[in-house]
Amino acid sequence: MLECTPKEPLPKDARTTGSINPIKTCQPVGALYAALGIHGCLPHSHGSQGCCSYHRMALSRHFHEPAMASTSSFTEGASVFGGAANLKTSIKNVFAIYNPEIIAVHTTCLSETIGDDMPTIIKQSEIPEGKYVIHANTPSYHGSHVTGFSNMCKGIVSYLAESDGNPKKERANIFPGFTNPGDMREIKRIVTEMGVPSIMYPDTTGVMDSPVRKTYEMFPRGGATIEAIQDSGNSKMTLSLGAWSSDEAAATLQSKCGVPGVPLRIPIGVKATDDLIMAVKKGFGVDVPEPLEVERGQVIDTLIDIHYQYEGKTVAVFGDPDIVIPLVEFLITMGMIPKYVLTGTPGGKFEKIVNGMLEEAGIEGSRVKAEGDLFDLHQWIKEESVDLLIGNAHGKYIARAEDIPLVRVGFPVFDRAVHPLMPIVGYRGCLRLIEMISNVLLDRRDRDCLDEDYELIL
Amino acid sequence: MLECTPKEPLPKDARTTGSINPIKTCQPVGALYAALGIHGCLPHSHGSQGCCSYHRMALSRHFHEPAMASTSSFTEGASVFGGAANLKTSIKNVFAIYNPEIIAVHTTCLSETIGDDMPTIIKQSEIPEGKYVIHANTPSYHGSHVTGFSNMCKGIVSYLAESDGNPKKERANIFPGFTNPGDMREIKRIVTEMGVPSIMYPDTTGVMDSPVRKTYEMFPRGGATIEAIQDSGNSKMTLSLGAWSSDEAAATLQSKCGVPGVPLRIPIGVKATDDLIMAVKKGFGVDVPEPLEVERGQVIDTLIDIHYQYEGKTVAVFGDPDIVIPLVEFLITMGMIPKYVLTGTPGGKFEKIVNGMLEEAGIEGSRVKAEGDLFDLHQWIKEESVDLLIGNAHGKYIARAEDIPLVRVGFPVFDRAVHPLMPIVGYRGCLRLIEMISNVLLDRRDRDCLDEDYELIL
Amino acid sequence: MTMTDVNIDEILAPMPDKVKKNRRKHIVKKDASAGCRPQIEANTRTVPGIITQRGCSYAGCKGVVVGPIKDMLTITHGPIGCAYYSWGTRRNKARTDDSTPPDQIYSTMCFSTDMQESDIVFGGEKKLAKMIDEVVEIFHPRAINICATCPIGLIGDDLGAVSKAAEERHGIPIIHYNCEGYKGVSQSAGHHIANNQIMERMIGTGTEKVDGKYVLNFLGEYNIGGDAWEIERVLEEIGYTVGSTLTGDSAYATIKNMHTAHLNLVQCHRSINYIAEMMETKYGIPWLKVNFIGIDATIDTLRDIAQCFGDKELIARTELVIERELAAVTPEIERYQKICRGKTAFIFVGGSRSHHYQFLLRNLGMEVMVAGYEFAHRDDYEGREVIPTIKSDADSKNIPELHVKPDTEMYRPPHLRLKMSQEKYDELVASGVLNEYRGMYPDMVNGGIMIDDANHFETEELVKVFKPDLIFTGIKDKYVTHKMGLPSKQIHSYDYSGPYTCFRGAVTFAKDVAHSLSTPAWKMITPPWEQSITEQR
Amino acid sequence: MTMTDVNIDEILAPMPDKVKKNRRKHIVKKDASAGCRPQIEANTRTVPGIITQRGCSYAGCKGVVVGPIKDMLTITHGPIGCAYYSWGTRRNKARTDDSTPPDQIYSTMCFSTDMQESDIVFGGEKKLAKMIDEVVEIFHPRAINICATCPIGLIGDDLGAVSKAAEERHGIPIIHYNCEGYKGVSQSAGHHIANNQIMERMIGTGTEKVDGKYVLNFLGEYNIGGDAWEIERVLEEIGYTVGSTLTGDSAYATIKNMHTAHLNLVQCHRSINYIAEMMETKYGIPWLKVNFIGIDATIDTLRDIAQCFGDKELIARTELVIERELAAVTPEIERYQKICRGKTAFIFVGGSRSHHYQFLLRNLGMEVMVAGYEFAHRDDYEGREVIPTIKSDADSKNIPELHVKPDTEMYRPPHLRLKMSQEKYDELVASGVLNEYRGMYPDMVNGGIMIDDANHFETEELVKVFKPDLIFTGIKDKYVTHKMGLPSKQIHSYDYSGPYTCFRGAVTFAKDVAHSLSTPAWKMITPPWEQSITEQR
Repeated sequence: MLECTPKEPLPKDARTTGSINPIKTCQPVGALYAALGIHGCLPHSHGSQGCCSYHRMALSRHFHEPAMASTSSFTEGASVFGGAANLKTSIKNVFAIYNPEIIAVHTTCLSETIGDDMPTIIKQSEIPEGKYVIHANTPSYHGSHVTGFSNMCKGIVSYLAESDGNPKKERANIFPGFTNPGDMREIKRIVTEMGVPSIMYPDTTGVMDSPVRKTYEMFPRGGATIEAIQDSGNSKMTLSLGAWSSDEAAATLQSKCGVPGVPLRIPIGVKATDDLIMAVKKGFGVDVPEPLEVERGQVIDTLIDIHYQYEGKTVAVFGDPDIVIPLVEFLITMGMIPKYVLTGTPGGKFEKIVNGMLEEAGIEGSRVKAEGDLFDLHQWIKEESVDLLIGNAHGKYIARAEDIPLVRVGFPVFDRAVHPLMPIVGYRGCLRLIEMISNVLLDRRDRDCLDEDYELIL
Repeated sequence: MLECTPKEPLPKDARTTGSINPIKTCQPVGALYAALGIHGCLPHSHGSQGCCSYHRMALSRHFHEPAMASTSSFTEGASVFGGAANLKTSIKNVFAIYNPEIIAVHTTCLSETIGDDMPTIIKQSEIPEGKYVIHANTPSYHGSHVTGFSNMCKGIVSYLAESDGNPKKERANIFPGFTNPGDMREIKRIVTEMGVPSIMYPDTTGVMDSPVRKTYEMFPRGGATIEAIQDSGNSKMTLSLGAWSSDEAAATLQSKCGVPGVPLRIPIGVKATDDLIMAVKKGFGVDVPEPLEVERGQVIDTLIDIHYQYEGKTVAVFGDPDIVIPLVEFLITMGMIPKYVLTGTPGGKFEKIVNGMLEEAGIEGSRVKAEGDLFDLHQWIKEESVDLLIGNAHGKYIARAEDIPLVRVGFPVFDRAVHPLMPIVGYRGCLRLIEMISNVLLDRRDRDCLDEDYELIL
Repeated sequence: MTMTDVNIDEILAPMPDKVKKNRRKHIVKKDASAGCRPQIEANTRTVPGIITQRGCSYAGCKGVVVGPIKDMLTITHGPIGCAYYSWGTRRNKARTDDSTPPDQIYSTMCFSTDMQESDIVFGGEKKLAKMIDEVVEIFHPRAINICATCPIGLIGDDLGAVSKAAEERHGIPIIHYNCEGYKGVSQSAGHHIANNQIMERMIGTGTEKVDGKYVLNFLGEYNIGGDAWEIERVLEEIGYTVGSTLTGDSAYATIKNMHTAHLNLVQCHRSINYIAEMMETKYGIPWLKVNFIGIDATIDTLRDIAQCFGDKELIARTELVIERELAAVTPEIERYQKICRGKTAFIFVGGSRSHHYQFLLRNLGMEVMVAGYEFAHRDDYEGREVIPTIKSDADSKNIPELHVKPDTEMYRPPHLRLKMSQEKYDELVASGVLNEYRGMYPDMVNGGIMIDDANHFETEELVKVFKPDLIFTGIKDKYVTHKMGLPSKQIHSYDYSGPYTCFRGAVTFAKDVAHSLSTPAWKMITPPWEQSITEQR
Repeated sequence: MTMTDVNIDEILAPMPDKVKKNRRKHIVKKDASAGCRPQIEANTRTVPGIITQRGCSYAGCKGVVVGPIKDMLTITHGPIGCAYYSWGTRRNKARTDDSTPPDQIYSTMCFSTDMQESDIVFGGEKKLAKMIDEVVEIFHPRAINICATCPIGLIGDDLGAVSKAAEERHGIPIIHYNCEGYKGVSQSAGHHIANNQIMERMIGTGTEKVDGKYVLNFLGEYNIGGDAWEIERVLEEIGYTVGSTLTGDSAYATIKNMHTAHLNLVQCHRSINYIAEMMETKYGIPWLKVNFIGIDATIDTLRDIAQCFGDKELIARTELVIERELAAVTPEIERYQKICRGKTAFIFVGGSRSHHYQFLLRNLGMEVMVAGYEFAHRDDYEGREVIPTIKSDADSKNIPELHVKPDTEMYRPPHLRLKMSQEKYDELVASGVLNEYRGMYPDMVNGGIMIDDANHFETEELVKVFKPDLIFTGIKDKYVTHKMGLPSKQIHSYDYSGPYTCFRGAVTFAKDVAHSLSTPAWKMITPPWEQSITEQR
């Protein structure tokens, strides 16, 4: 496996350009995913058919769910003369044939390169009464799927959120970041458990984790309703989870409707969950109910009871910045050593934040990289290996090549099922993470030990 | 590993007596666990110190929690002259030093063999005002840990439950069977979600999954209160989960207080969970709320989406009858083939029930055994292997010897943590089981395949 | 309503008129009583806004045809997404072998120039050149592919120039493909572009003759799930030597020498017929359309191949292998037939599968009611005889047509390649065995629907009409189908099973289909609280 | 309050008077200024109802001493529980070696007669006899152990008779232990019972002399977590040969020949001193109390052993090994000392560990404030000099005392075993090196508490008084300790880590303790919403 990879570390200047085995993909897939978090929405890809096809495939493989979307089906003509006609035709046909409540258009590198003016085209389109068309600019040559998600979130706010000028309602908006529906459900549960009403968007619960039902529904019952999104401008605050995926939308909502945004991390790990709960507590003057306190106590209890199963083990973590940052923090909480930490998404503050956490924890000798790729990681591992990999399914090649166990977290995970239904956020998510990590390490111990060291109790 | 085991199948009459690598242990540990499900209870072992020590160790290893209990500390003298004095002294000292609300005494093979008359001894003991002493007879030479659990449940009913003669309350009693606290929480949630108040006992939530708190509490906040147990005689019905572990207690409550018991399985798998929900629906005339319907639909959806990951695989399942029976049913639902099914607990109906399910599913060539042991299973596997083992941690020796993956379910699981917090019951439990099973099979596929068959998408 | 009563116009009725008019031409009903085969529109633009299954030219070129060449390092020139999505997602298996040592396989790797905004503005040529230099330095590949994505054509990067310069710097072939996603109307454009470069830059550049009495190339077989390996196993048992497949588990090192083979087998007609035809013209290698999907189809194909050489011993050996393989699988097949028999299916897929799998399904007692291709041309439906009548449009015109002529040195007449007389050869051609493909239509069930570029709306409507038992489709539609309460099997990826070819593959397929049909969850969709009393257990 | 101000009476105050009176005698404070060592009560009954850590005689016999003999098939005669709980739960590691091939190891197996009600009523002898016959037939063991559980003595099963008859049928040793759980007051009774049978039925029955210039037996070492292997590694590097351990990773096949050794090392004094003494009397093998827990302790022990032989080369080699091992571990130890230094601990455990680990903890800069044994006798606390003064009570009287005398054939005077003069040997004995153990008390910290059979109540109270940083204990108390907000390490099972012996083991221990003390979760128990403003991040 991966024998073509050089055995010896490369000279420093051997790689200056391009990406080998990336830890990011392009903006549109994130925008498409975000759009699926609106109830009755058909995402629309303004570009070649291939983009839409690739994105739908990626999402369906990860979620084991339909990922409906239409495309402007650019041909060479459209590419040369502009895609306005294609988009207008698309909008007309989509409403006529599929009858969504809303179409959420995102651009592609193709439509961006030719410079299609989205607001104008949309304005010129036939939109049935009571229906909506919104858009986000998501050129593939900028940012990553995470910023694409963020851009669509911002687009949703810009087009839909409104303030009626009345005093704000005792209600939280939740921008959940690029997370699985299982995570979104859990975040909503936590806020609900605290007695605070909330509007989450995008909200892919009930869409990308929808049940099979007696009859087929092209637009599943889940997702944030347009009415709720519109009303989010009247909420008291926005819990903005994930700087990369949510903060821009929150800032937009703040400046548009005066709803203050509280920048938080996606609540992975004890500290990030504590922060979410404290933000709700402070924002709404509510008490933390016993069930959440018990859940938290169970996590700490577990960490204390079984720390020896993982403490001191070295980990390589890679994935999206909003996932990796709190995850690294949690690994530090577990007493583990995040030795290599990478994201593919650009953004210098990633390195600053992660290095800051490592420094605070007194962990030395780790390597952190934004705009890194798995080829980088593999080279580092060849220099000095780790006990564990945590990241998306693409890590499985290194896992096999270097015989390191892989805990699958993040997007995409194409080779295991059920996981998008299972939260890694909140205190419950902590237990899941601890279980996954300790199990995989104990499995390895059981695998590698001699017969005489194979034990009934661990 | 296990090389001492004969390579060739034994002649049929080679083993007629005793147990080699058992799938059961003795009654007292079950009684002790059940007693921990009463708030403020100190279980008491009427026998040698070793019993109590062994049981506490077994429970602490499985749950990673304290398992408090006291002992009559028999010496040779007590064994010859009877343990009455030891028990009376114990009761006095326990109330004086540890101040529990209630002491739940269970007997052992020692005190049973000498014939200590428990009701009489308890009657003669000094019991402080407002405190309780109850007992169960749990001779180790009868039944198993499961019947011991059942006996204590029956003891709890006999001593505590009362009917006030008024019309029954719109409330369900839940006898959860010998399950983990994570399971008990989930069962309570399901019934609560349906809008039906309930009293669960024994209820080890908050006791055997208790959080660490700022200050130490010898008797944790969990468990069923004595008041609730007493009032259970006024409930409308009892959901009796698990024929082996709960039905006797339910029958006792029915005859003592006129609360009808509905015999159900522990809700492992879709059908058993459906049955629980239908029983609640019919018993209380309530509707099934959307969240439960969604959870169910997610399970069916998952089963449909990824059946190919496990369908047709053969499984050996062993453990307690109340766990194994619904688990086998769920494996059949998954399209898997339960090839070997064993319990160590006596009871002829086990074989009848399991064989009935296999026959209904058209599965031929399986072997089913009550009062079996892991040496039997190993012999069968040597004749014809299976793709998967499901059972407690003792299965790990066969797993290694025969290179078969093991999914840890049941009691005891000494070598992995967190699991007792994670339900395998209800629809959520189905997802967990599916995930565990499919992951372990895919891990095996990834492990065993050639490089060229190692795939990103599965 | 019987099948033959199905009214296509009614199905399309809710569509806007323009769309309806367009789509009506893509849907054809098999009418066995009609004397002629109806014309179907294919390889034309998808209506914008329609939820199509189609991909793009890049997917056809990089994803399907050139990506699988295992010893070539393929750089996708463009923003990150296209390389990312075509990384490890197509199950075109490849392994180390005599031609390719472990350190020369790049199948699990993804190379992208990861273009940024400034590259779009100022051009990406320098970045590409630099990346080529770096990967040569790091990986020492034998040859490199450069595949273009959408912006490349628009910003005017000259891939030819960059490649040529790099070739000169590094002394290895660097082959570029202008397969921008917007080219053509589907993946098909990409196939053609890839075919052209493989023909021009690879085939015939080698100097090693493949040893073997009967040397076959195997075109249009991508070794999904190991399909090619199972076919090779059978072919080699009979006595054939496979020179190279195109492009499943293939290597640049062997593709170079494909021109020395005796016969080209064509499995996927759509993606590879260009090369088959060009090799016939340029090298004189005849081609035979084959189908290893389905037991009877495999037997027919094996007999056809033997017939092409006409060697009696070969024919006898062929029958022996057929007999042995058949004996091994028949009981298993019969077991699964019990579950499958009488069931109906739809099949929507690219390539030739919607045609091929009809044979295998019939072996199981199943019938395909609706079949369609994502990116076929008319000849895939109607047979090659319609090729001369196909009008090229703006979209097809922009794909370059190669015009080859017999190679002065390497051309060897087809009958000599097959070691037979010119007469015998002419007879084989005339009888439609060689250099011919008759398309899907003749094999469709009467009353069945042939549909080109089927979309979500039509699928939903057709399901209502035909109530199939199973849909063979791709990942985009798999879970849609499940939500409709219908089993589906991915017939691009086989739901990560396979191989499905030849005899043993038929058993694997039968098992997978039987499991899909019978998995118990199908009976449990309706919760008991929504069932009428009689439905309840 | 300083440590020496701690008032034991106050701690016990809330207990009922009778209990208080009983328990007061089991608790002793170290007072360095006093001239004498105070007397402690030990090896007496636990007060009924007290939450004790103690187990039973069966646990001491089967669980601790005879269970680990890897090539003996051990049947537990009784209801299912006792066999079940002692199955795989003690980490006494064993591996195949020259003495024991893989098919003769029973370490991962559990054998129980699984007595049922009818067996209790009608007697279990037939069942036991039958099971012996069956396991002999199936497993062909070299020898069998039969361990009794509580009901056996009461129902009057005659294990001796059953074993003897079976021995005659099968021609292998079948050794029984009347170790019913109620015998004695703790595991200690079981140790004694096991010692007796091992002495009578195993040691001295072999005829093979162990080769080696310095042959040691290693008594009271159970190879928990591989402890014995690490010790053997060091001993063998110096030049010793280990004849057999008792009973970690031991085999019946080698125990038979233990009487041919030169010197017995005693690690766990409590569980094995009977055999040490008896072997001295019967065979003339002197014994040396050793301690391989702690770096300095290991060094002292290694020097003591070398001194016992007095060979200069051996002494030099000993120093060499010490130097090398020390150099390897010192930097690591220093690293963990930074975390551990100044911390205090409690230690409650069986065997000699509560004494031994004080040395290792001091190496880390930690001090033990409270130490206690589950099942010790007075000599374990106060030293062997008090043995003659210990009064036997009803509970100890029922454990048979073996009275051995010098073996007419196999006795060899100790000084000859050690190859030294009688004078030199007498000197070693007189100086307290050989055949002596001084107990835990001398090594306790001033003001520290020595507590016998500590119970839950006392632990809780002592924690309040001493506020230790860590408690070394067993699984029953581990999670209790955690709920008190204190780290704990299981010092029976090492939390599934180890070995902890000698030099390398000290590093492993240091790492484990440091992790336990510093794992970040300790600082996170109080949720932020319960913290005062200043506490919050």
